Amino acid sequence: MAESIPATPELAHDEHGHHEQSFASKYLFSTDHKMIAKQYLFTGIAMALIGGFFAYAFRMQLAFPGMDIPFFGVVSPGEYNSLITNHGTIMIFWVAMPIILAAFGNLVIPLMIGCDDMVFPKINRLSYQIFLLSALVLISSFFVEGGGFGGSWVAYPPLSSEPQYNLTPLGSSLWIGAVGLEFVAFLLGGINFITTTMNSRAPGMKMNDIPIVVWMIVIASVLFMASVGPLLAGAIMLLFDQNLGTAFYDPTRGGDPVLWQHLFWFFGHPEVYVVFLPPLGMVADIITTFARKKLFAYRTVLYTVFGTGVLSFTVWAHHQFISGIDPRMANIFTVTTLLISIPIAELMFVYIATLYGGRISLTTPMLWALSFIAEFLIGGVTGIFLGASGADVYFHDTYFVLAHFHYTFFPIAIIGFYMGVTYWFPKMFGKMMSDFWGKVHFWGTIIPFNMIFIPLFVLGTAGQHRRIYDYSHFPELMTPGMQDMRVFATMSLLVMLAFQLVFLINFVNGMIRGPKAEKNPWKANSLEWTTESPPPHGNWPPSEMPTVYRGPYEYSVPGREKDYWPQNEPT
Amino acid sequence: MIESLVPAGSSYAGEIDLLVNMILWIVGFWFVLCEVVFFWLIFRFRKKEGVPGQYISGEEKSQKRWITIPHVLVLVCDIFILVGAIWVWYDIKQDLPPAQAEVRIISQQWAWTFVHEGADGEMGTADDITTINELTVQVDTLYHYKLESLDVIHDFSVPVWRLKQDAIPGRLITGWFEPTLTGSFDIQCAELCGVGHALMGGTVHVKNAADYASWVAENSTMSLASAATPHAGGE
Amino acid sequence: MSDRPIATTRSAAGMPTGKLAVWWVVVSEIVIFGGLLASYIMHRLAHSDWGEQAAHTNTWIGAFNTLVLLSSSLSAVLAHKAASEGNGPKAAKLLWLTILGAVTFVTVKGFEWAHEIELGYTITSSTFWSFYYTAAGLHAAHVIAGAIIMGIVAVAAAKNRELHRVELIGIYWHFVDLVWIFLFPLLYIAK
Amino acid sequence: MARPPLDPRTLRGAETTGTHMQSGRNRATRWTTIVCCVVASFALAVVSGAADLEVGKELYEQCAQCHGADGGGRSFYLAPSIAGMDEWYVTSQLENFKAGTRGLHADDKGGLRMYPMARSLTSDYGGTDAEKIEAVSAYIASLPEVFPAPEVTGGDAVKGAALYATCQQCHGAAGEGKQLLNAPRLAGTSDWYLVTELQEYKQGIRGSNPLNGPAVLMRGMSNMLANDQAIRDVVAHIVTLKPATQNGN
Repeated sequence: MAESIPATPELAHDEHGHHEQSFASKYLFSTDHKMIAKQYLFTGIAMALIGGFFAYAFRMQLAFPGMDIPFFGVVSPGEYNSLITNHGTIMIFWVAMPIILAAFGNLVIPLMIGCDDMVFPKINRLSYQIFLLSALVLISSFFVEGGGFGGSWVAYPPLSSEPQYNLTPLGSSLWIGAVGLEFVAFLLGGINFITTTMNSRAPGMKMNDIPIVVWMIVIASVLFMASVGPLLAGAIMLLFDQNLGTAFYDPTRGGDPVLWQHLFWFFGHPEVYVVFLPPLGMVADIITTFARKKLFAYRTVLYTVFGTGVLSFTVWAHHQFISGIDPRMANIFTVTTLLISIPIAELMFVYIATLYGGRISLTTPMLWALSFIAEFLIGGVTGIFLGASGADVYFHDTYFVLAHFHYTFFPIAIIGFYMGVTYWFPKMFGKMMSDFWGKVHFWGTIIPFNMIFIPLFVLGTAGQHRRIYDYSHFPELMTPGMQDMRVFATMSLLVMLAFQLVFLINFVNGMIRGPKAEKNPWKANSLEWTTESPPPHGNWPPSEMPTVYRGPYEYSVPGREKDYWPQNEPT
Repeated sequence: MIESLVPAGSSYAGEIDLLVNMILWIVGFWFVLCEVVFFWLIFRFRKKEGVPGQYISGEEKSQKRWITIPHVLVLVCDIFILVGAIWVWYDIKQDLPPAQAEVRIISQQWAWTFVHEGADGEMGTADDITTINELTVQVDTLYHYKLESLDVIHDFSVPVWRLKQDAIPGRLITGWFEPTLTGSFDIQCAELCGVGHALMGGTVHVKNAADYASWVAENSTMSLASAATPHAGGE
Repeated sequence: MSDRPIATTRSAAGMPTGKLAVWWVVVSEIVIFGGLLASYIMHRLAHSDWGEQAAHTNTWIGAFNTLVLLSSSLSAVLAHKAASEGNGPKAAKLLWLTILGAVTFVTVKGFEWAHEIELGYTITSSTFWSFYYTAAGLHAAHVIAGAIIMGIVAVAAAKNRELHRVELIGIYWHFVDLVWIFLFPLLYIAK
Repeated sequence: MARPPLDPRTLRGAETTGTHMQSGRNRATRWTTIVCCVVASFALAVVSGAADLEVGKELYEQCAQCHGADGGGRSFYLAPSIAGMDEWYVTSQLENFKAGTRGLHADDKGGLRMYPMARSLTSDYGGTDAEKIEAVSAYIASLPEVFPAPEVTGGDAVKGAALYATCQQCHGAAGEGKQLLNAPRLAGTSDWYLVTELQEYKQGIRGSNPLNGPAVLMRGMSNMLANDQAIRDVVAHIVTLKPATQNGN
C-alpha cells in the first residue's frame, strides 16, 4: 500500500536556487530551513534581551530594595512577581526552545543528514509564524491592565486561575494563551524534525552514521511531543477556569488544584530534557572536532539517552514532595529520580573519556563545550539534594533550588546558544567571528556566572526562600552577611550582562566584516562542512548531493594522512 | 552544612542535617573527582606539535570498563542516599507520632491565623487563642498541626525546624513538629501566593513551660488586637 | 508545489513522509486527549456523585452519533481503497459522504447541547459538565477541522490529484473516531 | 559567613527590627557607593529629588493593582474607592494598617490583604517609611474624585436620610468629613465597602483594638444601626451625597 501512490516526484527541484526572490519571500515568507533557523535565532536573541533585562531589574531590586532602578524605576511587589514569572517563561519557552531546539534544529538537521530542506517547508514556516505570534501575545500581556502575569512560571492554580487572587485578569489569560500557541508551534516544528530525519537522510547514512546532535534534537522532539499533550489539555482547562467560570482547579466547586501540578510537571520534567539533549549533542560534535577524537562509545550514548528519555516521564512528582500529595508516593519518585542520575552521570563519563588521548585545541566553541560539562556537573550533583525526599523537605522552594536550576539551564540555554553560534557561525553567515573577542566574552561570562549562583546556593542553604521582592520582613534573612551576598550576586550579574555586549558586537561585526569562511574551517567530518559557507538555496547543487560512507566521528584514524575523514569521502 | 547557617530547632532537624551532610560527602567526592580528571585530561592532552590524536572507539569491553565501573559505583552510592532519604522522609512526613498538643494553622492572602489550645488543653473550645502571624508553642512538646488554606496555595515553612508543608485549599493537612530550642524564629510562606507573598511572614515563639503557661493565662482572658475573642459582636 | 525539495522524495524509513507525519500528529493528539481523559477519570473516581450528573446525558443521542462516526470511518476506508486503485472521482464522492457524516455528527451535537443548556446544564454547572463540554468540544473541533481538510482533499482528488492524501486524512479520521469511542462510554454510559 | 546569633531574640517589635535593619543599611550604603560607580555609566541619577507627587505616583503603581489606576476601587479585589480621599485620613489608615491596629483580625479578609501592603512601604531606598506614606497619601488625595456606581441593592435612601442624622454630627451633612473629629469623608466611597465596614464595626472585627481610638469610637456608633437593613438604608443615603467642594480638582 505504501508504494502504491507516488508523491509526484516529477515536480521535484526543477527550479532550485535560480529564481529571483523578493525581499518578502526571502526574509518574511521564506521556506528555506536556513532562513527559518535565522528567524528563530534572532527572535530568540531579542527575547533573551527582554528576559535578561527582567533579570537585571529584579536582581537590582533584591540587592537594593526600593531603589529607583535605572531604566526601570521602582519595583512594586506585583511588578516583581511579573518580572520573575516572565523571566522564567521567556528564558525557557522563548529563548531555550527557539534557539536550542528550533534554530539549531532547523539549521543543522537538513545540512547534517545531507538533504536540501525540511520535508514540510511550509509547515516549517507556519511553525515560525505561530511562534512569532506567541511571542507578540506574551509581550502584549505586559501592557494590559493589571500588568503581566505574576504567578510564577509554574502557574499553580488557584492563584493563576482566579483573577481576584492574582490581580492580573488579562495578563494571566494572555500568558497561558501565549504558552499554548508556543507549544503548537513546536509541535509542528517537531513533526518536521522527526520525519525529516527518519525519511530524508542522505543515501548510505545508517542509524549509526547520524551525528549525535541530530539524534538528540529528534529525541528531544519526541519527548516534547509525548509530554506536552497533558499540559496543553491543562492549559485549555486553565483558560476556561479563568474566562468561562469553570472549576477544574477550584476546590470549593469540585475541582482540584493539584491536578494542574501533575499535568504541569508531567510535561515540566521531560521539558528539561527537551532542551538539555540538543546542547548535549552539540557538545559531542564540538569536543570530537576540537579534540580530534572519535566519540567514546557512540552507541552507549544513544542507549543512555533513550533510557533518560523514558525515565524522564516517571520522575515528575519530585517537584511536589511537600505539596500535599500522598507521602507514600514520594518514595516512588525518590527512587526514579535517583535512578535518572545514573544515565546522566554515564553521559558525563563518556564525554570526559572522549577527551582522553585527544589533541585538544581550545577554540571558542571548544571552551563553551567544555564549560558545559564542567558547569552542568554542578547542576547535576546539586539535583541529588533535591531529588532525595528527606533533604527536599528543607530545600524545597529555597534559593538552593533556584541555583541548582540555573546551573542546569544556564549551560543549556546560554552556553548551548554560544557554543552553537560560535561553532556554526561560518555555516550560518559565511563569515568568521573573532576568536580573541570570543574568548574574552567566554571568560567574562563564565566567571561572573559562577559568582552569581554560588552565593545563591549559600543563601538557599541558609533558608532564603524564593519569589520574595524584599527580604526585610524576614529578620533571619536580613542579616548583613546575607544582604552582602545578594549585592555580590547582583554585581556579578551586571558584569556578566556587560560582557554580553562584547558578544553582540563580535556577532554583528563578524556578520558584516568578518573574514570570509572557507567550506570547512574546523576540519570537521559531518556533512554540513562539505558545502559552501553559507550553503546555497538547496544546500548542495542537485548533482552534488552527498552520499555517506561512514560515521561522523572518524578523527585521527591511524594510517591516514589527514586527521579527519569526512562522511561523504569515498573510501 | 545547614546547621552552620541555621540552628537546628526541632526533633527532626538533626536527621535532615545528617542526610544532607551524607549527600554532600558522596556527591562532593564524585564532583571533585570528575572535575579533577576532566581538567587534567584537558591539560594532559592539549594540542602539541607532532603528537597526533589517538583512535579509541570506546566500544571494546576493555575500554568501556572506564565508564561502566564508575557507573556501578554511582549506583551503589545512590542506594545509600536513597535509603537515607526515605528513612528521613518516613520519620517526618509519613509517620505521625502521638500528639501532646495541637495547633490549627489557617493561611490566606496574606496572613497566617493560628489557633492555639487555651488553658483547657483542648481545641475547639471557647478559650482557644487566635493570633495572627504569631505562633506560640511550648518547647519539647510534640505538636500536631492542622494546616489549611482559604484561597490559594501557601506553604508553611519554619527553616529552624526544617519544616515545610504546602497548604492546599480544600484540604486539611495534618503533620507534626517538636520544637527543641527556645526563642523566636521566622515563619515564611514558601509558595508564591500573590502580590503580598513577600510580606506573609510570621514569628514563632518557642517558650519554656513556665513562660508558655503565663502566655496562655494572659491571652485566654484578654482581648488583644492580634487575639480577638471569638464572639465579639455581642455587647 | 513547483519547488518540492529533494528531501520529500526520499524514504529512508520505508514509509511515505506524509504518512509518517500523520502518525506523529496522531501521537501528539493522543497525549492531548490522554491528558484530558486521565484528568477526567481521576476526578470521576474521586467523586462518586458525578454519576447523578452523568445521568442527565442522553445515551441514545450519543449512541446515534457513535454510529454516524463509525459509518463515516467506513466510507473513509472505501475512499482510500478507491484512491489506491487510482479512481479519484470515486474517492472524492466517498470523502464527501464522510463529510456528510461529520456534518450530521456536529449538527446532532449542536441540538443536543442546545437542549442541555436549555435544561440548565451549562459548562459551569459542575465539574462533570465542565469536562463534558470541554472534552466533547475539543473533539468536535477536531471533527470540524478534519471535515474541512477532507473537503480540500476531496476537491483535489476529484481531479485525480494528490491521491495519497486520501489515505492520510483517512488515518486522521480514524483517530478522531477512536477518540469518540473513548468519550462515549466515559461521558454517556458510565452513570 | 558572619552571622549574629539568632537566639535569644526579643519579640519582633519596632525597635528591634530597626536596629537589625540598621546594620544592614550601613553595609548597603557602602555597596551603593560601589554600585553607583557601575551604574554611573548608565548616566542616570539613582535617587532624584523629584517632587513628592512623582514619588507618590511611582509608589501608587502598587496600589493601582487593586484600587485601580484612577483609584475608583474594585469590589472584586475587596478594594474600595480611594481617589480624592483626605490626605490625613489615608496617612492615618496606612499607619494603622502598618502598625496592625487595623486589619489584623482573623475575619477581616480585606484588612488582612491590606495589612502587608501597608507594610510594604518600607525599604532601604527612596526615603524613610513616613516619607513614603506621606508621598503616596498626597498622590491619592490629588486624584480626581470618583463616584463608583452603586453595587448594594435593597437600601431605602429616605429611611437612610433619617438614620444619617446621627452620622452627620461628625461626618458632615454632605458626607464631607471633619478632620478635627477624626471623621473621614464618606461621599464617593464605594457603597459595598461602607456596608462591609459597618458590619465589621458592629461585629467588632474592626474597632476592637484599644490602640486605635477613633475606630473604637466608631464601633460604638455603629451599634446605633439596628440591623443589616438599617446599614443598607444609611448607605443608600450616603451614595446620594455630593459635597460642593471636591478634593483634588
